[in-house]
This record gives sequence, C-alpha cells and structure tokens, in this order.
Amino acid sequence: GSDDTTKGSADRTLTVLAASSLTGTFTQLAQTFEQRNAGVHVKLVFDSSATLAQQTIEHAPGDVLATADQKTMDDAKTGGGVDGDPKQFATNVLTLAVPSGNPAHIATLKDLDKDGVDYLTCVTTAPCGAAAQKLLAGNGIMRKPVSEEVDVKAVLAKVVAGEADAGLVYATDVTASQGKVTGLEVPGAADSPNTYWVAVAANAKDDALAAQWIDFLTGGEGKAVLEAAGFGTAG
Amino acid sequence: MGRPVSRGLAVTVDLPRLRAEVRVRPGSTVAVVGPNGAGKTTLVEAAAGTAPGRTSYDGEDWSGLPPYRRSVGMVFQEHLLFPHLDARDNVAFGLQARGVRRHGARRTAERWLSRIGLPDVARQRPAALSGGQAQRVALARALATQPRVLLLDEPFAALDVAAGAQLRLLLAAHLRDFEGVTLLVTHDAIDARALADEVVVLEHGTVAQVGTPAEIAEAPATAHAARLLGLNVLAAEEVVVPGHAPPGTLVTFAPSAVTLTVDEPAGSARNRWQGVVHTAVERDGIVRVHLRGAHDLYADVTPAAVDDLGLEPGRAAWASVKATEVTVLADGPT
Amino acid sequence: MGRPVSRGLAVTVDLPRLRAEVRVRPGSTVAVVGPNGAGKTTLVEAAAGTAPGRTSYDGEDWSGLPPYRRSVGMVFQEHLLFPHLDARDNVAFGLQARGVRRHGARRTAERWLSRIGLPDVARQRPAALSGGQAQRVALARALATQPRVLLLDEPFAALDVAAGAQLRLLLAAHLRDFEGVTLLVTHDAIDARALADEVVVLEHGTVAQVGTPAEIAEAPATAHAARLLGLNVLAAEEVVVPGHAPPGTLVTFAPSAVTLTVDEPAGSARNRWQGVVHTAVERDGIVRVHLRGAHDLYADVTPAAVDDLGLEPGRAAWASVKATEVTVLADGPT
Amino acid sequence: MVDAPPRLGPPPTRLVLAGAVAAAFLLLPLVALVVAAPWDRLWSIVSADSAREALWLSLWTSTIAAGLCLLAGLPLAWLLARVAFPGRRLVRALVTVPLVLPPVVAGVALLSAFGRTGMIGQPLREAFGTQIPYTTVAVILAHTFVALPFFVLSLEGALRATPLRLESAAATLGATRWTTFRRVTLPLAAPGLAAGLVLAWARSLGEFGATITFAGNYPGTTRTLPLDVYTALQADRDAAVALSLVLLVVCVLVLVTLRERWWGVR
Amino acid sequence: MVDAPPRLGPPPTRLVLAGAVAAAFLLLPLVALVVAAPWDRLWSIVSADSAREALWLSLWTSTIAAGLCLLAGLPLAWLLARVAFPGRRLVRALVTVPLVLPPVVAGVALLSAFGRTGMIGQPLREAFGTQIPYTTVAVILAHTFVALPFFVLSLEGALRATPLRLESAAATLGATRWTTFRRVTLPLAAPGLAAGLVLAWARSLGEFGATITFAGNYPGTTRTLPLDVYTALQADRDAAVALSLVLLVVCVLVLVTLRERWWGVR
Ligand SMILES: Nc1ncnc2c1ncn2[C@@H]1O[C@H](COP(=O)(O)OP(=O)(O)OP(=O)(O)O)[C@@H](O)[C@H]1O
Ligand SMILES: Nc1ncnc2c1ncn2[C@@H]1O[C@H](COP(=O)(O)OP(=O)(O)OP(=O)(O)O)[C@@H](O)[C@H]1O
Ligand SMILES: [Mg+2]
Ligand SMILES: [Mg+2]
Repeated sequence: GSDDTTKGSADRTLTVLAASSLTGTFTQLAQTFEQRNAGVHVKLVFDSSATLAQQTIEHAPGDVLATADQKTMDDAKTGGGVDGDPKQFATNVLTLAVPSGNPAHIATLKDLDKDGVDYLTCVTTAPCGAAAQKLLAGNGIMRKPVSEEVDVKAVLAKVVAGEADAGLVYATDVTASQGKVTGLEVPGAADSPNTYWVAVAANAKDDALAAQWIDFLTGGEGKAVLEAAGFGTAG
Repeated sequence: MGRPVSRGLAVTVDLPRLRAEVRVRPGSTVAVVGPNGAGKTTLVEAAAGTAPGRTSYDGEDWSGLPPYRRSVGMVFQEHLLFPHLDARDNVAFGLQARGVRRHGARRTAERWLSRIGLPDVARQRPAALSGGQAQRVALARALATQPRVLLLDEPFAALDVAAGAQLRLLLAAHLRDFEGVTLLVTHDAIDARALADEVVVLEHGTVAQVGTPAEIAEAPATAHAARLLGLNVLAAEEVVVPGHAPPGTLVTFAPSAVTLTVDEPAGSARNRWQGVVHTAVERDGIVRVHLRGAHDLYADVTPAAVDDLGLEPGRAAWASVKATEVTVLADGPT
Repeated sequence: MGRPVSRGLAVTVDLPRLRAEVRVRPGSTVAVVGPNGAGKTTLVEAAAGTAPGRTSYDGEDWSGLPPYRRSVGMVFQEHLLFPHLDARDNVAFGLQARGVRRHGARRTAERWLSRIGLPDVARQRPAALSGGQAQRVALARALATQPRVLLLDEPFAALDVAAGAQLRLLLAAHLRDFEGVTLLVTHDAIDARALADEVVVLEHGTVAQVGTPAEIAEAPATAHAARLLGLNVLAAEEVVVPGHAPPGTLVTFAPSAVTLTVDEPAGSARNRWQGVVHTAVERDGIVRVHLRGAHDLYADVTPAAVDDLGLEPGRAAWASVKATEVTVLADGPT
Repeated sequence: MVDAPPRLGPPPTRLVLAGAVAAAFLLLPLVALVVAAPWDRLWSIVSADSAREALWLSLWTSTIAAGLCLLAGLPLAWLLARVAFPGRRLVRALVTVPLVLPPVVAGVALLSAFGRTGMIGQPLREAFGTQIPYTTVAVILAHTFVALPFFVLSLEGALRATPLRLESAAATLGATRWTTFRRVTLPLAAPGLAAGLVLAWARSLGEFGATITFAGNYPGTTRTLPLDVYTALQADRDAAVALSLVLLVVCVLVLVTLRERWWGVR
Repeated sequence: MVDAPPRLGPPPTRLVLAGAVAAAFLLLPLVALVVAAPWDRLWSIVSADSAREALWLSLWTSTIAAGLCLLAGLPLAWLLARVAFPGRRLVRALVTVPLVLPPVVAGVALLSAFGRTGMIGQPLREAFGTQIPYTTVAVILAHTFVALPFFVLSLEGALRATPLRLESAAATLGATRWTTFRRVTLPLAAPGLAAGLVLAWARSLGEFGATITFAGNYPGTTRTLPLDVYTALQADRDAAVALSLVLLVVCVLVLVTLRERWWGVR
C-alpha cells in the first residue's frame, strides 16, 4: 500500500530494511542518495535477512527490503511482505580468510585438513554456512570447523583477532578488513555465488521513492560502490 | 439481632496447645497468669486476631475480622517495634493508620512519649533504644490509638523499679475511667492484685481457675497460683491438715506462717521439718529464708530473728507450721 | 610481663552514652543495676566484645579480641535465639562451635534442657516457644559452653515464679563453685542480694555506686538504688532528719519504718503526712499501702492492721516515720 | 545503627580469597575490553549523533522499563511471597520462564502476542488501528518482559526474609494490608527492592535479542545502544567495543552515584 | 511455623490487580508461543538427536555454572554485604557491568581475556598448550560470567536483610566468622540464596550471545539449546519455537519439582 506524505518532497523519509552484510555499502550509498535528493532522509535498518523478511510480513515500517540470499526474499514474497518482482543486485563469493602473518601456514583450502588447524564457518542454516558446507564437501575436506559462528562477521572477527587459523568468509569481508586478513581463493566458489535481492516492501509509504532507491542501487553509482566493497554486480 | 449478646469481650481458643474461653466484663481488667508455655500469649493474640480463635466484643462477632478491623491495642511480648521508624513514628503509626495526619499524629506521639518518661528518645530508632525503653515505647504505641480492647503481654517485664511504678500508675489511671476491656498477662502477683478485677489462671493449655485476686489468693486451685502468691506447696501426705486431704493432692501455706527455730520446736505446731539454711534474702525488712531438707521450704522472718538465731547459709534449723495455716489445693502434683 | 596484672574481669567503656569501669574479682558475681537506659546492656556487651570497650581477664588483654576468642557466655536481653535451629541445636551451637561433635553436643544440650525444666521443647524452633521458654533456652545456651565469664542481661525477666525460682537456684548452684566471673544485669533486688557479691549501680551512663548489696541497702547513693530496695524517696527539706541534710539532697526510709494511723499520730514520730490510700497490695503476708497526698508514700503494714484501720482505697490516713529511720542520699533529685 | 558494626573478627581468609577470585573473574574481561578499546578513535565513535541518540533512547526506555517492573512486579512479588493462592507454585515457575527463553525467542513470543496477527495485537489493531511492534513502546515492552522476572524473583526472596510478625503488629495498630504493605513491608524489603531495581534496569540496558526481534532496529525509535553495538559490529568491530564501553561507564556512573544516595547502601 | 500464617485480612485489591496484570503480561507471550508452536512437527523436531544433545549440554553446563556462582558469588556477596573494604562501592558497581554489556560484547570481553591472544589466554596457551575457546569449559565460563552478577546482587540484597545481632550472638558462643557464616548467615539468607541460584541457573540456561561469541557453536561440545534454537531460527522459525518450548518446559518442571522440595518454599 502507499499513502504519500502530504508535506511534499521536503520531508520525505525512505526506510530501507537491509541485510547486515550491507551495512557498510548501504550507509555510504544512503549518504549519496540524500545528497542527490534534497529533503530526503534515508533510514537504514540492519538485521539478519530472515528477521527482516519476517518483519515485512508483519508490516513493519519499511519501504525497501534488501536480503542477502534468495530464499529469504522468496519467503517475504510468499508471505506478502514485498510487492512486485525482486531484483538481484549483487553477488558475493566465499573466500578463505587467514589472519595476517598466517600462523598456521595455510596456502590452499586443502590445508584445512591439517591437524591443529582451527577454522570457522557460518552456522549451516545461514546462507554463508550452507555455501561453505557445499564447498568443503566439494573439495573433499574431512575435518569439521571448530565452531559454526552466528554470521559471517563473527567468523571474520575471530580470524582478525587470531582466535582462529582460518575462516570461510565473503570476498567483501576480506575487502572490508583493510588488510587485517588475507583472502585465499576457494576452488568452485565462483560457481555458486551468494545473491543479493531487493524489492519494494508491501507496506511502503513512498513507493516512488522506494523505486528510486532501487534504480539508484542497480544503476552505475550503486554498482561502483558495491564493487569497491568487493561485491559482484554482473549477475 | 435476636441472638443473645454478651457485653464485654469473649475469647475462645481451640488449638492443640490451648483450649480455653475467657470473658471480660465491660470496663474491667482480667489478669492472665500461668507458668511459661501455658498459653497466655496464644490467648491474647487470638483476641487481637493474629492467632486463630473466636472473639466477640459487645455482641459483635469479631471472629472473621482481621486485626485492623478490631479496636485493639496490643503490647507484644517481644515489643515488635518497627525497626525502620524512630520511637515517635512508632507511636504515631497507629494513629496514622487510623487516618490522623502525620503532623497531628506526631504531636500526639510526643505527648505519649513524655507521659511514659521518654521525651528524649523520640528520634531514636529501636536499635538505639535500651530494652526497657523499647518496652515503654511499645506500651505507648498500644495506648495511643485509644482502643476499646487493651491486650498487654507482660508490659512491665523489662522495666526498672521506678519506671515500673510509674507505668503501673499510668496504666492504673488509664484503666480507672476506661470503658473498654483489658487483658493483662503478667507473672507478677502485685500487678494481678493491683490492676485486675479478675484473674484467669492458665495451666497446660486450659483455664485452671477464674476469680477475683482475693478469691484466688485465699483458695488457689493450682500449685502455680499458690506459688505466684508466694506460698509453700507440698504433697498432702506429708502435712497435717485440718479436715481431709485426699492423697495426691497438694497443700500450701504462706511463708509468713512458718516459724523457724534452732532446736526442735516444742509448741502446738504439728508440722515440723528439719533442714539447712540455703539462702536468706531480705526484702522490704522481711527476710525470706530458704530451708532445704526433705522439702524446699520458705519462711519469712524478721531480721532480728535472723540475727538471734544466726540463720546463715549452712546453718541447720527447724521449720514449723500450724495445721490451721495450711490450705488444700484442688489439683495434683505438677 | 612487666605491667601490672589484675585477676578477674575489668571492663572499661568510653562512649558518649556510657563512661564506666567495672571490675569483677575471680569467682565472684557483680550485679549491675540501674534505671532503663542507664547503660547496663552496653556494659555487658562491651565485656562480650559485641560493643566497643576495653576488657581484660586475669591479666590477659581481651580488648582487641573478637567475641569468639573470649571465653564468654552471654544471655542477651532479646534472647537472640537462632530462628532456624530448634531449641536443642540452639543450646548445642556453642559446643559445636568450640569443636564438640554434633552427636555429643546434642546430648549435652538435652541435659541442659532438662536442667532448665524444658525437656519437651528440644525439637521446637524459637517461633514455637513461649517468651519464658525462649528465655530459659537462651540461659541454657549461654551456660552450656562453660565460659569463664558469664554475662547475663536480665536472664529472669520473662520467667514465671516457679521457673524463676528454679533457675535462680540453678544459677546459684552453678555460681557457688564457679571460678570465673559473672556480670548479672537485673532490676530485681532479690537477685542482686541473693546472687551477687557486689552491686554496681549505673545511672545516666556512669557508675553511681559500688558496694556489697548490704552496703548499698544501708546507704544508697542514689534515688534509684534506694527505690530498687523499695525505699521511700523524698526531698530533704520536707523531712526531719538526724544531723544535717543540705537542701536539694534526697532522703529515704523503708516502707517498713512507716506507721499508718487514721487519726493524726501523737507519739514521738516527728515526720507525719496526711494522704489518701491509693492501693493496698498484699504480698507474702505484708500489705504495702500506697498513700497519695503531697507525696507518694509507701508503708508496709500487717493485714490485721489494714482490717483494723479499714485502709481501703479512698480512705484518708496519716503516715509517720521516726527521724532515726531516715537516711540522707548523696545525690540530688532526678 | 549509630555505632560501628560489631567487630566480629577478621573476615575468614577463604571467603576473602574466593570473593577476590570471583571479583577478578568478573573484572578481568572488563579490563581486557578496556585495554583492547580503540582509544585513538574513541571520542569520535562515541560522540557520533547516532551513538548519542541510541544511548539516550537506551537510558530512558530502560528507566521506564524499571519503573514498570516496580509498578507491576512489586505487587506480583508480594502476592507470591505472602498470599497462598492456588497455583502459586506454577505461577512462580512460569515467571521464571522469560529468563530461560533465548531473548530472540522472547521477541518471537512477544510478536505472537502483540504482533499484527497476535492474540492481543490483532484485536488492538482492528479496534484502534494501533500497532505495537517496531515502535518505542515495543522497546519498553521487550525490556519489561525480559527484566520483570529478575525483579520479581529477587524481590520475592527479599520479601520472604522480612519478619511476618511485624506485619501482625501493624495490623493490631489498625493498618490495613495496604497500609502495612506500604509502611512496613516495603521499607523492610528496601535493600532487596534496590537490588531488584538495579538488576531490572541493568538487564534492560543491555537487552538486545528480544528488542531487535520485537521492536526492530530503527534508528531514533528502536535502535538502543546494544542494537547500535550490533550494527557497528557488522562494519567496525572496534566501534562496537567503544560503544560497549559507553554502556559500561554509564552503568557504573549511574550505580555509583544514584544507588548509593537513594538507598543509603554503603 | 506450625500455624497457618496470621490472617491479616484479604490482600488489597490494587495489589491483586496489579499482580495479575504483571503475571498476565509475562504469561501471555508464553501462551501465544505455545499456541503458535508447530504441534504436528513438534515431536520430530524435539526428539532429534541434535536437540537432545543440546538440551543435555545446556542442562549440565548451566548447573555447573550455577554451582560456580554459588562457590564464587556467595563469598563475594558476603564481602559486599558485610566487610567495609576500601573501594567497595566501586566493586559493587563493577559487578553489575556484565549485566548491561550486550551478551555478544560480553563474549568479546571474555575473548580478550581468555582467548588465544587474550591477556590470560595467550600465556596459558604458551605455557601449557591449553586453549579455552571452542571447548565446553568456555561455555561454562561464559555462563558463569553472565549469571554471576545476578547471583551476587540478589544475594547481597538478601544478606543485608538478615539481622546482624544474631551474628553477634553466634560470636559470643565461640563461633568464628567462618562458622557464623556457615551456620547462621547462610541459613538465614536461604530464601535469597534460592532466588539467586534460580536466577543464575535460568540465566545460564537461556544464555546465547556470550556463549556463541566466546565458546563458539559446535554440536556436542558448545552448542547449547539456545544456540540450537538460533541455528534453527536461521532456516526454520517454527523449529526454533518448538525447541524453545523444550527449554520452557524443562525450566518449569525443574523449578516446580526441585526448588520447592529443596528450599521448602511453598
Ligand atoms: N507458633 C507455634 N506453633 C506451635 N506451638 C507453639 C507456637 N507458639 C507457641 N507454641 C507453644 O504453645 C505453648 C503456649 O505458648 P504461649 O506463647 O502462649 O505461652 P505463654 O503462656 O505466653 O508463656 P510465657 O509466659 O513463657 O510467655 C508453648 O508450649 C509453646 O511452646
Ligand atoms: N546502638 C545504639 N546507638 C546509640 N544509642 C544507643 C544504642 N544502644 C543503646 N543506646 C542508648 O544508650 C543508652 C543505654 O542503653 P542500654 O541498652 O545500655 O541501657 P540499659 O541500661 O541496658 O537499659 P534497660 O534496662 O532498659 O535494658 C540508652 O539511652 C539507649 O537509648
Ligand atoms: Mg507469652
Ligand atoms: Mg538493657
């Protein structure tokens, strides 16, 4: 539904519900968007994709939903949380992150099988965990991770802190770490990338502005910011 | 409304540890006496509504009522002052609970504190009061609300002589034109006699005797009642009595009736026992001599007699008592 | 070790509310008497180490020691039984704290409970004890550890006459061959006289008098000491005394020295006052008559005299006392 | 007590040692956190508008939640401690449940009750058109739901320790149960009440899972400081630590100054 | 007490009403949760090996954590309530801090202290080769860290309410402070102790954020039931609700049966 603000364009607010992994890029994009559109204020709400999808179904305030995988976007659509067709706007591939100095001397994914190597993945029910599980099986890694973390940021944090010898994270995370971790390419990762989706929420107050954000996101400027952060925007 | 109403207070307790019924006529005071553990506290708490029991006052049935709907004022044996309130606010509490504004209640409380001789402790909390001071504040607290039923559980226990005398006078003055009723638990014969119109003797959880102080003093039904009045108590078999005393009963005689001599007495006294002086304590110009032998005997003699006979502890002596002085008690040995 | 050692107990308290020093010779008992709030409890608690003060015993300095390193046994004025332990375990507590095994401590505790006449309450918690029972258990608890210093704060306050007599005997027997020392706080002249070798009179936070019971009875230094012994206390100006009594001092005479007559007395008695009989209370064969007039006067007379003179409340009467019976007190009015 | 507390001898070594170990165990991670904090950037992180906004939101919602705990929890604790109603054992156990529910599930439960299609939420919406989730009211409800059990349980323990006999004494003086509650029971339970309030307030201040699930993570209206910490954690872990230090310092400051004054606890 | 409690009149209506509102507020979301549960799939979700394993791990680690709280927190609470050491106010406030730290940050703090590169963890690993994170020990430490403040604060409140004079009496009977603590102070504070233990145990049972951050999330060693719930939540919200119900039921059962028996609380 849409009920437009009567105060005119001077006081328009856009509420974007976005997966937590988009925190950095969306914060940056929101600033640019606000500069481009005088009088527009962008409110960013970050949470896990599943929770946000649920929130749109609950008709939580929000104009745009951006999830970090297809399944949660499908859930939102099925539940009536979003209008129209969701658009894929980015991809992300898993890489193997090792702490600076690489204390366990890990060169390839195979090294995860060495004794005494503590590595981490996301919990298998989360998109990044599911992907990691598939990749590890595909590469014949037998040893289990020492822990399945809540989300990919938790994996990254522990690798950065040296609490683990390696962790499967997204390429964007390696970029974001600003050199605190080194990314090693994982064979087969690029074949099944994680996809990011965006759609207008069913409960949107300002459909036009929401559409404008999606255009901005999928346009050149959006792509540039996403790519700079390590996302893929080809798909 | 149709059913017989009795004026004054009626309390009935029916517990394993106390089965008793006590009535107090309007305007009168009943002293409840009895050995430790007899059930005195249980009885007055039933009247207050803090222990189970049936109570009626002036025909109103109070049994179902909580304490605050009864017009009672109670001095608890353990004082039960509120530790977080100072003495003045403790006394003012009842007035405030009954709707008096704080300022007025405090002024009244201060008057009461003066009346009990403690104007200076108004701002002290119970932890900073001495035992006797706490006891007096508790009495003031109970009196301040001017209840129709006064329940006093050993209100003079921790008092010094002067304060005791002062508060007894205060209470006596209060009771003189008091239209309500008073239940006074005491271990002191003087209190029972000076303040009470009637005495209830509780023993082993039942009422052993009811009567005026004089009646009970004349014919105590139990050893406790006799002892409370300072009498000697012996088994009937061991004493010559006027008339018949069934075996197993107890007899009693006053210490003042006992004559002490150093040699075996020759006169008309038919009961005589030899013993050794255990203690000899003077009180108010009378020496009470405790003679130990086959029995514990008490004799009251003059200081002069003590000097003449040399009744020092350890000295052997004879005690004798005339049969006419001996009373037979109703109950058996306890 | 060079510094003078004194045998027995020495307690010094230096607080705003009590500045006093008390000594107790080995094997002896000192009774501490005084009005409510005089500082008696403060004094014995200082000896126990639960209140500030300096204490030494048999030359050992106990001042820095916590209570458990002192060999004391204390009966607190408020009993302070442990609410979560039954009577037996309360008595056994001190023994167990001093290393006796539970089983043995409980057996000893049971013996003590029998000794104080309460074998049946062993398994009752303090909440289910009557006031007097609690008091007795507290006494047993203090005695059971056989301390060298016994501190008894009004140990007989809530007791019935029989229990009081029994426990006084028990305590007297205990004290007879006791090599430690005892401080006994009491409001009862009989206790002071029967149990104590010496009496300390505390008033207004200082020691007003020290002496044997007889010495103090003969020449009380304060009104309280006099009143405690049952004497009449008046201002010196109002009484003819032998010798000189400075104005502002108090004089005292025994109730037994007072003669009552219905008509104005003619004899040699030089002090005479008219009044109205307020109460007449018999105790142990003696009637104490309270005469109210310009002063409150007490007279002890025989019951026969009461009958002869018709001394009922409300009756006017004369009191007279011979000047030779009057003692001058050292301090001023209180 | 005007006197110094009775000198009962030195505290037992084993208690002092065990207590010190406990204190060290609690303090060590805090010290480590402080040491690891990004001291150079601290001020800029902490003084950001969003952080100030979140802190302020946290403080006032927690305070209101603590107040609600007082209003609603005090009677409940009293009922549990003093009134023998049927089913009391069960109610007492059920009150404990929000403690063991993972906070996120607590949020789900709150949604089931007050959400759009919830048992209360749906009728409410249909009757008045109001919606609770994703508003500041939801934050307060979430805080209260999570903190209330702490308050009730610790207060109930304290109420059980106050002497019943004093309430009897109050009743004989004419005090109704309400007056007795207000003038006797409450003052006597004051230390326990203070402890309970501190527990409830602190638990609210740190609440995360139920809030984000039930109230969402909207800046300005529902993003409390812990949610801001979470958000920061996604991009900049150091910032998250710095923001947590703010919580820590605010909490210590408030407790050291307010509590000791209000409750006279030394 | 052998007698029935004194009959001091009916409980005041306003207290009953407010208490009922509080109880309803706490119970309603639970009822909603139960109603919303996937009853058809419940048994299969709940009886899964992984759920049973997680429940068992949760139960025993929480119980050990509650035990550690007792061992370490009891002395600390006693010191705070009874000994006037310098800095007591500050220590008391600092003890409250783990309450307000968002659990995830608590986990970060624990890592900074006991992690591989932590203040204690690094020397520990270099000296003995032992590592705390990713082990069950870490779960227990995380639980204890989070639950200890609840225990200490609620117990301290209860200790302050017990009469000091009884401790004086114990001392005159020859009891050292330790004996007095054991035989007088502790039994008198029993209701508060029970409340504190329940709080600590329940808080441990529901603990999520600190555990997953510090100890990790691996089935069998560190995946407690709340972590299992979270794991399920990512994929299947209904399963998460079902698993939460297990926590709920276990908690209520344990509290209704054990607590009432052990502590004689009616
Ligand atoms: N709450 C209770 N539960 C069970 N028994 C109790 C309870 N309170 C008192 N008792 C018992 O009931 C008896 C009567 O107690 P009560 O306090 O009425 O005696 P009392 O006459 O007041 O004695 P005292 O002169 O010592 O104060 C005692 O034997 C006592 O042990
Ligand atoms: N903790 C305290 N702090 C301050 N003042 C106190 C404290 N305890 C007692 N007092 C005051 O000190 C005085 C002496 O008290 P104490 O208890 O020693 O008297 P006492 O002689 O034992 O009296 P009683 O015969 O009434 O028991 C009293 O005036 C009392 O108000
Ligand atoms: Mg009694
Ligand atoms: Mg005293």
